[in-house]
Amino acid sequence: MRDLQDRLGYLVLAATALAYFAVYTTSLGRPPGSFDYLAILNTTMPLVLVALGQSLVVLTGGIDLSVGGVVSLCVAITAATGGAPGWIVAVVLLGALCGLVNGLVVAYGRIAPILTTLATLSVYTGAALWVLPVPGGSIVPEVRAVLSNPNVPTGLGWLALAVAGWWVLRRTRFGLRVYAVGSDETAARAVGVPVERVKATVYALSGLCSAAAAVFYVATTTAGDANAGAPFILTSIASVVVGGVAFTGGRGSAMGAVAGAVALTLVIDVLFFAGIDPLYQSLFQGLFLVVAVLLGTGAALLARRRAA
Amino acid sequence: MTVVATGVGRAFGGVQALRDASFAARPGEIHALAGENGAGKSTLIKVLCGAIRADTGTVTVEGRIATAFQELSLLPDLTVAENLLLAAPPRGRLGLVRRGRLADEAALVLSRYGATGVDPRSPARDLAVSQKQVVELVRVLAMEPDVVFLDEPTAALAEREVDWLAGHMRRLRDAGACVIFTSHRWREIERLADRVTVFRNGTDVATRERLTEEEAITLMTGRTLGATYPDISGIVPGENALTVSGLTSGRLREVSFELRRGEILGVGGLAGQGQRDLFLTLFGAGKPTAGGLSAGGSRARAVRQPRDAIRAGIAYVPEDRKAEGLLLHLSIRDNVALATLARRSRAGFIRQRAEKAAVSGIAAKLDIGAGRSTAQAAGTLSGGNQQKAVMARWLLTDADVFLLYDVTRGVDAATKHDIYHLIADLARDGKAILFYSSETEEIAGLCHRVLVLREGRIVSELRGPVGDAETIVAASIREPADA
Amino acid sequence: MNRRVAYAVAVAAVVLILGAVLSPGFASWPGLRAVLIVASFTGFVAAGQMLVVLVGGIDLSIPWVLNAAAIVLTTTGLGLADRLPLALALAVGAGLLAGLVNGLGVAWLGVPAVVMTLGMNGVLQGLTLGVSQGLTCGDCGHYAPQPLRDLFAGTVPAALLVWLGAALFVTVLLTLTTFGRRVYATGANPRAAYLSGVGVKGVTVALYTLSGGFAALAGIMLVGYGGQASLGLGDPYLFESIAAVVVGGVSILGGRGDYLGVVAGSLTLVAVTTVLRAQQVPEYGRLMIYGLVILAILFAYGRERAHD
Amino acid sequence: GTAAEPPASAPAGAGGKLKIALSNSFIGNQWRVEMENVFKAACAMPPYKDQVECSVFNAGNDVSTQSRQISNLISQGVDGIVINAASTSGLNGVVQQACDRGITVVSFDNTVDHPCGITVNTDQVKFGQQLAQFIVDELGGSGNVVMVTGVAGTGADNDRNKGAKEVFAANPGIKVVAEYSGMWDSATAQRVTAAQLPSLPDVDGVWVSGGTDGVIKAFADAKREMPVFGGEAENGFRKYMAGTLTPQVKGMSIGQPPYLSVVALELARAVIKKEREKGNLTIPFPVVTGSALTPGETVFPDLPDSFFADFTDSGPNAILVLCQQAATDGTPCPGATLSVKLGTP
Ligand SMILES: Nc1ncnc2c1ncn2[C@@H]1O[C@H](COP(=O)(O)OP(=O)(O)OP(=O)(O)O)[C@@H](O)[C@H]1O
Ligand SMILES: Nc1ncnc2c1ncn2[C@@H]1O[C@H](COP(=O)(O)OP(=O)(O)OP(=O)(O)O)[C@@H](O)[C@H]1O
Ligand SMILES: [Mg+2]
Ligand SMILES: [Mg+2]
Repeated sequence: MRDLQDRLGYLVLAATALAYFAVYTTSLGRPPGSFDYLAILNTTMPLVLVALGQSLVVLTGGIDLSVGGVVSLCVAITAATGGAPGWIVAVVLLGALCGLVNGLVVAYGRIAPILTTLATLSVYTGAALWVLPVPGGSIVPEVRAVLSNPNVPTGLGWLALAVAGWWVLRRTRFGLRVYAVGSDETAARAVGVPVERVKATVYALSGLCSAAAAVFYVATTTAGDANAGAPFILTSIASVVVGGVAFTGGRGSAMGAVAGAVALTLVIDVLFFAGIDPLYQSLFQGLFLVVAVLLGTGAALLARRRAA
Repeated sequence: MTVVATGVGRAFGGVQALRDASFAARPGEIHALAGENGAGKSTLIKVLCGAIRADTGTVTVEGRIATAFQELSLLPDLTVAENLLLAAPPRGRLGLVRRGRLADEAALVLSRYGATGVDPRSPARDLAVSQKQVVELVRVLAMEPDVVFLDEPTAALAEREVDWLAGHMRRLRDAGACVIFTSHRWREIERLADRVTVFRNGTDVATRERLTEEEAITLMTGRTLGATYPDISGIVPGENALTVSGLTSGRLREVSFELRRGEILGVGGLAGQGQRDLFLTLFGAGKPTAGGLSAGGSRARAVRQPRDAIRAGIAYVPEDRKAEGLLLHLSIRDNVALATLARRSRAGFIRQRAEKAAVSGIAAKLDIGAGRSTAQAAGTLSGGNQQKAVMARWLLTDADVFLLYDVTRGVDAATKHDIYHLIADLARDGKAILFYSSETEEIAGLCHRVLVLREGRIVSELRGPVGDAETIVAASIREPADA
Repeated sequence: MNRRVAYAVAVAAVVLILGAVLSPGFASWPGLRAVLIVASFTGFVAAGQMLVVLVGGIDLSIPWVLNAAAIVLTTTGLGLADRLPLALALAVGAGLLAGLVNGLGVAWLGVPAVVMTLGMNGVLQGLTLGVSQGLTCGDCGHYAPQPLRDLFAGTVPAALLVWLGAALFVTVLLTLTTFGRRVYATGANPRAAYLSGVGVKGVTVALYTLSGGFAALAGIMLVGYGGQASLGLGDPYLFESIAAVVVGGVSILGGRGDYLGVVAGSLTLVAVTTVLRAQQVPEYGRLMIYGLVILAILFAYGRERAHD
Repeated sequence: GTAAEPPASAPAGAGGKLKIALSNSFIGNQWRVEMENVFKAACAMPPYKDQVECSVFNAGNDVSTQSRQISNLISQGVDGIVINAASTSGLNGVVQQACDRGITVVSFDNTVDHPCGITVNTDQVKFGQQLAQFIVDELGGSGNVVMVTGVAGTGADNDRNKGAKEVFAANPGIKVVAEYSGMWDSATAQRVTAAQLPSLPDVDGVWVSGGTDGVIKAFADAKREMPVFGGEAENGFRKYMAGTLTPQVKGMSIGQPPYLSVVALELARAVIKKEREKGNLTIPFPVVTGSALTPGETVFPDLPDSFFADFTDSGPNAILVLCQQAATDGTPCPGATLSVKLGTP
């Protein structure tokens, strides 16, 4: 029963992928080709990374609204500096640092995550505007070729790296502790889990993921924009939810969130090829979100009833 | 000396939990901490094991420490295996946790400590309370500590599991460890402890090798209590208050019985035989798949949720006061008045004065929080007083039927005594009472009649004052004649 | 009055005094009047947000509930005073209905509040844009009926009395009624509340419904203020309502807080922004300082209890 | 309004019709709605009706969504894509891919800065300058001025502010006493202005990047003397200028015209048909000054204040002329053939 909830992300992804395939083929008379897959891969990467970081935070029972600000700031810096490798390293470190600040405030300042990150969202967004008042900037072509090459699926390698990162993380003591903290913080503390350290780390990782997402973003779009991060706040949360990660913490998997992120991207395509009136488009996206989660809980409920 | 505390003081907000408390325990002994609810036992343990800091005084503890806290510290979303091996999971190459091995390894640990019947793959939240306690204890035992603190380890355990734990405690002691535990069951202290330290109001009042129950209670409370169980033989059950027929729900199978006014009906049996389902279903908090109930006379109506049950004159006092009873950071008054809000309101507005009066009255009657203001948060009360606050809520409802589910768990001797008499008074007033306790002895001592449950069915009914726990236990394990 | 609320009121006072010192005119009645009016809009949405936060929920559908109500008002009121009652009823009704659906989804279907209300926001956006054809209709051109616009006239505008009324309503509801008691009980421990006969689901549904109603009220007041509806009306109020609630000392975990604090929180936020703008702080600086001020306030009294 | 129906499965160029899609970044304000409406209306009018098969998509202000949609348009094999971008820079990657596949990309308003695409826009720096110069002239070179800016971090906001500041800086008598963002939204501009006003000294001129009617309302509510306004083309602003709304204000209204989408459509069509060389286009903005406004042409008494009154050009040199229902309903103007004068490149 719980398995089903855990696999919600994969189920939703499978369903949307099927729908995508169907509407694409009916609409264009041929199945999607390598161009489509590559484009999906490259445009989804940033959201996949942000959702990955977001899911880590949500697994500990927190939430990170500041991803929007961190992405904006890191996009701004990457684009403003042209994204030379040295700068990329600096940007990723800065992202982790921004996240760490969140984590320290949440863990040691004992301020609720949603509030902390709401405040830092504003701070980081301001900083992004300061760095890059006008959209623009550039990225070193070599970096682009390595990160999100429009002709070669280099993104796959990075995606695999992200998946592997999660796989390893899940198998470290830290991974266990993430779930422990999300499951019951007081109890975790009682059995010796260094709750504060785990939290601080998780937010730092979220910041790091957001920074990586920012680098990919710039690599894909070849320029930056100080408001680039804003949409990631709600879409990363939506990915996490569709991915079956429980907001109460302790349940779900980052891979579910990754699947959720891809599913959310595919929904755009489904709506595109289904020819939805643009004015009504958000209606369908809203419905998709609710229905996906509803199906998940409904299926879990059914399974539980059958098991009982 | 392995464990020494001298002159320890610790306050929570305005509450002085420990004041100038001293304590010492040596290797190779089982040392019990006794005292009323709120005497400071748990606080002392937390100070000793380093979970909280003392405000004043010094603490020395030598050796590896392991603690089972009073509030269970299992992680509900983790599996039993993950819970057990959180600190030292099996590792493979690169030092990564071998997730495939977790369950096997945990099974090994569980069987090494003789804890059977727990699936290591099951998430902790799906376990019955007693199973949770067992897992928690295995986690502590498996650390093979030099100093082990067990804060009310038996509160959720049935007799059999208590024996199991006793065995391990003795083994640890014999191996030279220092075992410190607390309990409100004098029998256990008597049976297990080499020495007892009694606490009162945050201070140690005595440390003895030999102590009778009466002496202990006098030390703990500063007064002497009368007979443990009130005499209920004079109470004559009257008309039917609750009729249950063919009730099937969760683990429960076709349970039928009648409960009369003035009757205290016990529910016995081993732990986890569906007692919890019975109580929850009768209160409308569980969905029956077959059968039903009718509550006395004109007030009878369909019970689909607790609200209906309350209207039909049924009250349910739960065992787990933190999860099911109290709203910890709301005031004592809000907590006590919660089930009877509508009664003291006009057009949806609360009649504040009436409410204050009613709550103060019942709080004084039950001696909740020793005269503390009812405006204080319920979370500041000690365990026993919290339980009394929950009782008070239901006494205000004037219900006809009281479902009392393990209401004395983790409650001190004096409070227990008060609660027993409260129950008898209720029966005398013509209330019908369904009573379950994880201490079978209480059922034996307090009830007119006992239903013994096994695998969700009533397997026997014991009439008349049963007197001793053994009869009930025997009925619980004996194969039914027709099986 | 609880401690957090006292702090919230104190902070509001400090910011207002600071504003008066930094920029003359701020302390005058016209200055205060303007700040109060602007804060009242935040106050209305935050009232609803607070109610759902009290039971541990959150309402992300506020922006488009607000927009929808505003648009319903102008398109049915047609600028005519005698149609105003009908228009008001329809606008408030629309808000209540949206809130009701949110509540039913959260309480009865078990959809996480974040998902349900985020989805609702999308659904309402689609419906409003689709049905009103993006406010380009001739009927949308009508001004708010005169009585509604008169709310903002005079030295002591009636709009502030409406806010006072709303504040009294919420405060009385929460502190003096059985319903209020049930709200706090549900927020503090839903399981225990349920077992004490509280209709937890009913309470939850009622609160989301009220939140929808308050968002609609904010929409109505904004229409009265600006004279007309527009599509971006609700955008600023999502994060603003959450910020006001937390600066107002309401525990994001539910069960604690009251409306007086939220009033203070709304005033604080508006005063901070106004002061920063008056000091000609550039946009990036304004964002950063705004975030830091919220963070500072949280550090002062928004911290959770120590867990030692 | 179901102009978004994509062609069922017609291969590119079938039936001789060009496939041109409008990719709009979001539809959360009136300007965008009008811009889409006039695009749809134009597509339903000759000559486009017979030559072009149009479709419209919205991206909810999210660059990745818009990027996905453009990728899908590429897959669909459209001939031209007309873009109002969610981010000036965010679509460079996908635009490059479209160019690589021989698709003509024309961006307008919030343009894409990739060199392979064509842009159609007004001169935003000049927008700022012209409004500022008007204010300076009206004030005789001295006075207190307030600047209400747009959404920070966007190119248009930056350009407009730059233009304005150049002019103000060149006139030492002008003092900019306040500068704050109105987010290009009337309601926000009104609220923010109302809160600022009490602490502002006498204001002689107000320069507004967007949300002008809101700013005027705030001045009116505060019973302040009406300064000179230089602002956008909101219908409400023009009502105040025309004296339909009181108090009458003196001002200059310059609009970013919603018909940029139609100009972009024409440009795309012409380039695909090889009637025109590839090349960026800057069109003049429709300017309205003084009180001589023509109802039904430069001001619309029965349309919302937030409506953009410059959905059609006017005067003898008008680039194009559209009727009101084209902007309100997206329906074609009865009996008219649309002629868009792009001028010589
Ligand atoms: N975290 C806390 N906050 C406030 N008061 C507390 C806290 N912990 C304990 N107390 C108070 O300190 C006193 C001692 O509590 P403690 O838990 O040590 O008692 P105890 O002897 O373990 O009681 P019990 O037998 O009920 O477990 C009680 O009055 C209790 O209410
Ligand atoms: N404190 C609790 N919180 C949540 N669920 C519980 C709790 N206690 C028991 N349950 C669940 O309720 C169901 C019924 O429990 P069970 O039949 O074991 O009750 P019981 O016989 O009273 O057991 P116990 O004596 O251990 O309390 C089981 O599925 C169990 O997991
Ligand atoms: Mg204790
Ligand atoms: Mg049991």
